[in-house]
Amino acid sequence: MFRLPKRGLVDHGAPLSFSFDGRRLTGLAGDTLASALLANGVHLTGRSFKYHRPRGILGAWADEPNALVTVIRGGGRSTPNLPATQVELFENLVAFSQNREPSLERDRWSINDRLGRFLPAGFYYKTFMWPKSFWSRVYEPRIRAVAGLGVAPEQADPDRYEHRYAHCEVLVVGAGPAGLSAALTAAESGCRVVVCDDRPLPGGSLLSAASATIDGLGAREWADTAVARLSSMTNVTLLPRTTAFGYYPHNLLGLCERLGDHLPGEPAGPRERLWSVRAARVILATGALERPLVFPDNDRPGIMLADAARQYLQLHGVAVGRRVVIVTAHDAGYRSAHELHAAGIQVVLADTRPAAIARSTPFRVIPDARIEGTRGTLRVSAITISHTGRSERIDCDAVLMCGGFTPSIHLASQSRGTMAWDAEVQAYVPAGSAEAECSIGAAAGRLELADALADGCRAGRDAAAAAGFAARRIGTPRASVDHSVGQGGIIGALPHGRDPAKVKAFVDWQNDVTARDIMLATREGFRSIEHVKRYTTTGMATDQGKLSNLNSLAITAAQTGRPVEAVGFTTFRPPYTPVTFGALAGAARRDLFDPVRQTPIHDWAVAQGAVFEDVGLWKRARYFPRASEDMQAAVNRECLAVRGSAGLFDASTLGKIEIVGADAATFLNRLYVNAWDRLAIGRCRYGVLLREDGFILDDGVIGRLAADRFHATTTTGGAARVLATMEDYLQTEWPDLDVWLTSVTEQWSVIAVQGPHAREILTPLVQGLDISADAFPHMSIGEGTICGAALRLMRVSFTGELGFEVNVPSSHGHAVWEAIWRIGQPLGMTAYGTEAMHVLRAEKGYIIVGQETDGTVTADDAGLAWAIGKTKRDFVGKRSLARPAMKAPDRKQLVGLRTLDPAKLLEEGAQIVGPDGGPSLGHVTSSYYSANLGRSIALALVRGGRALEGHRLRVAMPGGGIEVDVTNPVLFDPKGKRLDG
Amino acid sequence: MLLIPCPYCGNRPEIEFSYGGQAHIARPPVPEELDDDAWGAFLYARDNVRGPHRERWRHLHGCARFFNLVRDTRTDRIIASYRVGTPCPRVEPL
Amino acid sequence: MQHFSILSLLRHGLRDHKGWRPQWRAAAPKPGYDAVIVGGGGHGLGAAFYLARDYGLRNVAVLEKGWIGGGNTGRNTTIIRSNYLFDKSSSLYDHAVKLWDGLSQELNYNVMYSRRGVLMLAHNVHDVQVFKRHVHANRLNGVDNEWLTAEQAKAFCPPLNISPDVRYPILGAALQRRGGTARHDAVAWGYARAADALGVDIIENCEVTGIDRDISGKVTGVQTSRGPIACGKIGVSAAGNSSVVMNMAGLRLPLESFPLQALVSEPVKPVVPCVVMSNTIHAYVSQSDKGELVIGAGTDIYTSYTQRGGLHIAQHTLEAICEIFPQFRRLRMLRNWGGIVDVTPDRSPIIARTPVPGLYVNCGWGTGGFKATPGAAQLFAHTIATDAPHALNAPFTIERFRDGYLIDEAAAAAVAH
Amino acid sequence: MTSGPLSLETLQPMTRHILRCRERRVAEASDLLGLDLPRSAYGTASHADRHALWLGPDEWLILAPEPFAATADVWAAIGASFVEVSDRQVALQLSGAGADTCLAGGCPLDLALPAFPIGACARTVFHKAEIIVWRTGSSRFQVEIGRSFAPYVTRLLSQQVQRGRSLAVPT
Ligand SMILES: Cc1cc2nc3c(=O)[nH]c(=O)nc-3n(C[C@H](O)[C@H](O)[C@H](O)COP(=O)(O)OP(=O)(O)OC[C@H]3O[C@@H](n4cnc5c(N)ncnc54)[C@H](O)[C@@H]3O)c2cc1C
Ligand SMILES: NC(=O)c1ccc[n+]([C@@H]2O[C@H](COP(=O)([O-])OP(=O)(O)OC[C@H]3O[C@@H](n4cnc5c(N)ncnc54)[C@H](O)[C@@H]3O)[C@@H](O)[C@H]2O)c1
Ligand SMILES: Cc1cc2nc3c(=O)[nH]c(=O)nc-3n(C[C@H](O)[C@H](O)[C@H](O)COP(=O)(O)O)c2cc1C
Ligand SMILES: [Zn+2]
Repeated sequence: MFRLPKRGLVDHGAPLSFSFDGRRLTGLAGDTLASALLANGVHLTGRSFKYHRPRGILGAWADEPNALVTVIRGGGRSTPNLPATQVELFENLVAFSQNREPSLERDRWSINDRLGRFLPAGFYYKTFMWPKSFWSRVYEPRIRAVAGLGVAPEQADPDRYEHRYAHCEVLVVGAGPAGLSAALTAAESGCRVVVCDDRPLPGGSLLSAASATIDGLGAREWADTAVARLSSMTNVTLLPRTTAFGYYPHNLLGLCERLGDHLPGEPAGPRERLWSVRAARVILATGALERPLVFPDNDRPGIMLADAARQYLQLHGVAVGRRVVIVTAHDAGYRSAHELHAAGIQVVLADTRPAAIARSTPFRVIPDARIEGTRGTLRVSAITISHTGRSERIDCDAVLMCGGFTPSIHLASQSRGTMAWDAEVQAYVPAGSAEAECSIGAAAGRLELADALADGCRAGRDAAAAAGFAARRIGTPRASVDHSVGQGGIIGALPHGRDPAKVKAFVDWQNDVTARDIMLATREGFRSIEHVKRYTTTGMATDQGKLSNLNSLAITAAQTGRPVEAVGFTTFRPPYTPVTFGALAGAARRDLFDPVRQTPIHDWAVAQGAVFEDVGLWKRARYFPRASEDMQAAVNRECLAVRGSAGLFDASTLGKIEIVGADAATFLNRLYVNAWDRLAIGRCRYGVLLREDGFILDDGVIGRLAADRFHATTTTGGAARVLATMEDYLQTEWPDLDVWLTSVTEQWSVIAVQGPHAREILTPLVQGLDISADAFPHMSIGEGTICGAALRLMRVSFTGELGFEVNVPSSHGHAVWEAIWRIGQPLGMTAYGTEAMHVLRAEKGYIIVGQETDGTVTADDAGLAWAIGKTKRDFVGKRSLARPAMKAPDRKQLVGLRTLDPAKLLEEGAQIVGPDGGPSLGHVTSSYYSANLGRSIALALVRGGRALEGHRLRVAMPGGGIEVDVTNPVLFDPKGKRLDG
Repeated sequence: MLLIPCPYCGNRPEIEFSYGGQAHIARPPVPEELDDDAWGAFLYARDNVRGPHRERWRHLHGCARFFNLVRDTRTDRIIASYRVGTPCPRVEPL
Repeated sequence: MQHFSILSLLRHGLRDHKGWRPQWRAAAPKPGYDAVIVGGGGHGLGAAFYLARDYGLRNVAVLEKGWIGGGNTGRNTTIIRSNYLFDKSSSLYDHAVKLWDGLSQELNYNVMYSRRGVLMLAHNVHDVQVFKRHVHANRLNGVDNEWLTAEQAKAFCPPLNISPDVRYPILGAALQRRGGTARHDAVAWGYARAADALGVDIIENCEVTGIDRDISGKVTGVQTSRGPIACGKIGVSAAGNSSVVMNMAGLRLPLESFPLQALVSEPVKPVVPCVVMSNTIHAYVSQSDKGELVIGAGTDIYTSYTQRGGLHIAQHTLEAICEIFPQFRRLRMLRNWGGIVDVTPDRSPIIARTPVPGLYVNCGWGTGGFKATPGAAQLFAHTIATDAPHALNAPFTIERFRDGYLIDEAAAAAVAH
Repeated sequence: MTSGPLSLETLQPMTRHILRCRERRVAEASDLLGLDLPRSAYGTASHADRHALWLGPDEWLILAPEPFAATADVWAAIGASFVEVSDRQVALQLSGAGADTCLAGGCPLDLALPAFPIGACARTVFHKAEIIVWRTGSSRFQVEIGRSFAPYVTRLLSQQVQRGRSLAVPT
């Protein structure tokens, strides 16, 4: 209908069928959804956010505020809020309009428009306060119900996203004439160049520059040649459909490349790719955005940007109307008028400037024009213009506006470069750099083609040179244009003869912010542009004020009697255009969200039906249910087996650090609370490590392998932290010490064999080490072999039973485990998991860092004062223990709790109060059913707890209290007789 | 993601590093000689300057060394990078 | 003060809203005040309001270096809750939550306190233990907080992905029903308007550059970008810039200022009914009344005053969001910004007198002080006016870092062994 | 130089040690190892099948097909620490056209040949895992990974490899 034959970059021989709101329509390959709709005469594409006013397509690309659609591709692939101007058409594209009920044409929320005078900016701050309870019950639910634009998808997105790091000497953002010439010049020097452009085809404004020539070639042809040259160079990465969305510190730019959305069907590869590009120099050639005009009723469908209309013509061969009125405050409006006219469209041009430059134009020009309003409900049908003292209504099917051009300084400003007000361009332009970057061409306010090309060559050369690459001299391409961009422009609201308090002249289309909203804000004392933004929400919509910011700025300036440059502008933030969450999240999902760390014995545990728990990044077997056992049953069985016979436990996740060097013992002395000098070779000791503030950081057993060699263990979660702490002290406090640390966590697989039969089971396997009771007493460490593998054996016990920890190189872990398993089975040995381990150690009153401690617990609180080397003058954290709070008598101390009813299980975390209630005295840190004791057991931290041993307290629970007696934390085998089997 | 000049490895991306807070706060050689005020200040008080900040970093996923940077906390611009044990280069007031 | 109500809105509407007057005066500094508050965030403006209303101190100025509410008050994810672990903290925060409840009416400004519930997700056994400990401790103190199973959590927040087939499955959640959100800007503006009506001068674009003291050390005034201002008392509520201001009086505080980022999605129809937080995988999300998902990210690792941070931080945050809500993967990030948060070693605030007579400080709220705004402001006003802390803020001194009486909420959520 | 199709393989087990010593002992340590320990970032040195990869100014990863003869005492004598970590990590070999691009999916280093020539190595990260990358050919890398992180890295890399292969234009 509105498609002009043989025009544009669309393929007139390749029709594509698509649907919009269920209507089947036809477009062409090379169309955007917007151009295809326009070709079908469709302007009405959306409803505004607040007033639900009918809205049409306003722009032609990233600045579109109105025409937001949801594209549905099936199978969870539903994407809301896409500007139709950026959706590339493909066969069978399905799109729906948004924010209307039931249809675009008849939207019941358009009632808001009629109530509009009572819903000015910020009205919600002034009302909905009475009666008080109505806010949460009535008002807010209703407000929320009408909020939002598109609908979030309900199914998980099946598409893939990926990430890539890239490095280059020169990154060029924007592939218009400025960007292409910069990239070409820089690339010829041999340096690495990345060029990205957010449009489907590189070329920028050249693609629609119908009448311009460069070096004798048509503009498009020149662009094609430039692109072909760039594509052929191995040092160039040319990325179309790639938006540079964020400028981050130290010249890191975030780019989002769209790989799948323009293609029909399921994407074969990732849908989008996120690039983190670190560039030595950045050239911003992002062009300029045309500014709309603020006049009464400037939001009807069919009212759009003049250059957008020109682009639809030149890129897509689409006439946005048959009879158009172009309202312009800038010479560029004439260019659009000429090109539209030449395509056979009837054009009237209304120039808002007083003395329109005398030109010989083949169309009517109305100088000194004032726009009084427009008509038309679902499509503009007429515009009223007053000029030379009379008012004239002109019927039309489209109104185009051009207020001048706003350089796209988004990225430059994000980089924290400074901006200066350019009175001629009537916009802010880059003035100073904070990073190694520069802006060129229209982005720098230099709007003429020749300037863009010259800027590009210079910037490309400079950037390459700065990166140490000598550029080959390339002559600046010579440009000629039929219509230069010219001058002019206006910002702010256009004057008109109507009561400004009554008209709706839109500044921010999507958020329904009008000039009078901004006036209201300034009237109410919101003078800062940041306040105006927040009070009116101007510039906060999905286009982030690409069209509105300068106009709202100018209105604010006018209202507050300040020059525009004194008002400043709101902060530019990433992203330049919205970026898909998935692209930012990348491949990280499910088991790639974080690494899943598994021990060498993991597969065995899986085969045995183990249930796992997450501990840090590790998967640890929690218990090994048999048949229909639940956790409690399995844990009971495992606990009984350990004490009755033997248990096998995978402790491979324990952190391990090999500490080597002549000063190793000195180092440990300074670090741990314990004394290490006299630890004999072949012996182990339980060590406690404090933070410098005196609280427990970690614990673990440390064995001495040689005078200068220790094998230290840490908790699973503490491994990295402890190693980092050790390195910190070594490197920065005591660099004189001769000590070296090596993480061996993953070198050694650790198999704990615990229980009365432990020695019997291990003896046949261990070689080169006498593990008899006398030769290898509790807290021994020794080396030998087992099943042909190197063995580091520790005789330690976290269960209170006779126990060994078999350390073997990880590649042997599974085999050695199986070997022990085979021998142990006939003796009743069982595999036990972390849950049984917790129960067994709790029976013994052994703490778990992170469970009994929480970063507020000292060694003394935890009952570990015995570990502190009494004669040591200093160790990390010691001085802090002398602070008043550490000596307070009411510190919480570790105790055992015994419920009066042995079957009653306390809840971990439950609060402990006095026998008659009152404030909290502490909490239950661990609580289990102990099969070995035949009753429940618990550990707790209780204020002054040790002195309360034998007293009765209560554990406060919702249904009343549970009475408990305070006991010693060691509940099982208090004399430790079982350690020796 | 900052680009951090490790004195051993050259420029490397921030994600390889861990941050260690203000630099040049040496652990007192004999802590017990400090009163609670001085000890408390050692533990917790920080300059937290807005401007050139001398700070500790560790090239955790690189050479694993601790080192110091002077970084302007108003801009994140890095002014100097130097090894532990070497004096802080003179930083001109900005 | 012009009264705000549906009627006044209608009345003014009929007159095309031409009759509205500034919500607060653009005051110019007077030579002197009884008390000066440094920092026009919610805490500072609120303190001025309570000083004027409850303590009769009306010759007060709030000095703001930029525009009021432009600090963290204007850039936070607005999560409000009081289910902190330690008695001292939960009573402090709960005091604030109680004040939130009537704040719109008290200020005659709709701050849109939305009691939609805060759901804190537990992803491993350790989380479950920690959250249950919170639930028990809170219940004992009369602070609502309840434990939900994963299924109950999903019933409360239907879009949650509770499938066990993810890296960190949801094992349950703690829910505080009184928790929720509020409209951040309105908090600043509402306090400003109410304080202004009581005579407080709100002075924007006025940066404090020095603190004057007499020979006894007592404060006598401030130097500002708009000239010197004399005053008998100074209350500093400068959030991320607290160290900078306190340095002017020669004080070094236990603070470090980190960039903290947040982001919003494009607006969508209501889909997340409550606030969802996951400390374990670092995701915080709620949906604003306009429809954007408001998402909190983590801090960058280094201190900075730049009010921005790295791309990788936003990436990690969205990884976590998409893990909990895989259906949001196709939504798009609209804007990503940063604030500067002043963090204490124990992650609890300081509201206290300082060693400098006449100088008071309210700082260290780090990543979580918006929720405390009314309570902190009121307690700060109390402390300034009476030169002594209220019982509720008495533990939140500077001296606790000397004596070791930390209120370590961070440690309380200790990472698993 | 031609590079074959993209491939990812797990390398055979080998002997690995972490050598740590002070600068002034490097010469003695080099003698013991029979190669000249690299002394600066990205450096590697090889002698026969034995390789030393610079990890830090006082830390090297020593790779060899067979176990070493020198005992702990020998190292102690020169004040060095020599700790076996053969099983601590595993190695992948990534080779073929586009190998660097595969790594660039998660590794933030500049892996272009001029910046990271053949023989260069660095400890760095790949997504959320620490790795050591060592360029053994113009499009061949050895990637050392902590044992329990290997499945994670392998899966991410093989995704890239698969995708890289499907893109490869037949020549
Ligand atoms: C991204 C982000 C998310 C957050 N999310 C939450 C959340 O969900 N829930 C929550 O409870 N908290 C949250 N917080 C924390 C919360 O925002 C702050 O704790 C709280 O807003 C602090 O309020 P304030 O009034 O003290 O500070 P601010 O609002 O920052 O006010 C301080 C003011 O002091 C001014 N100032 C500084 N120096 C000077 C000077 N020299 N002279 C004059 N004026 C000065 C500043 O310009 C600023 O306006 C978040 C913070 C951030 C940054
Ligand atoms: N709106 C207009 O059409 C307009 C206005 C003024 C000048 N001009 C003409 O434009 C030319 C100026 O050339 P130029 O090269 O400076 O600009 P350009 O408009 O030709 O090219 C800029 C390109 O950068 C892209 N871009 C912008 N931001 C981006 C981002 N963040 N990420 C990726 N791509 C991004 C744009 O889509 C565009 O393709 C002159 O010929 C001049 O006459 C055009
Ligand atoms: C709760 C909340 C909701 C927000 N919603 C939006 C929004 O819908 N659109 C928008 O552009 N910005 C939104 N913002 C971000 C602000 O535009 C702004 O980025 C933030 O207040 C920080 O200020 P600055 O970016 O000017 O430094 C929101 C901020 C907050 C705190
Ligand atoms: Zn380094």
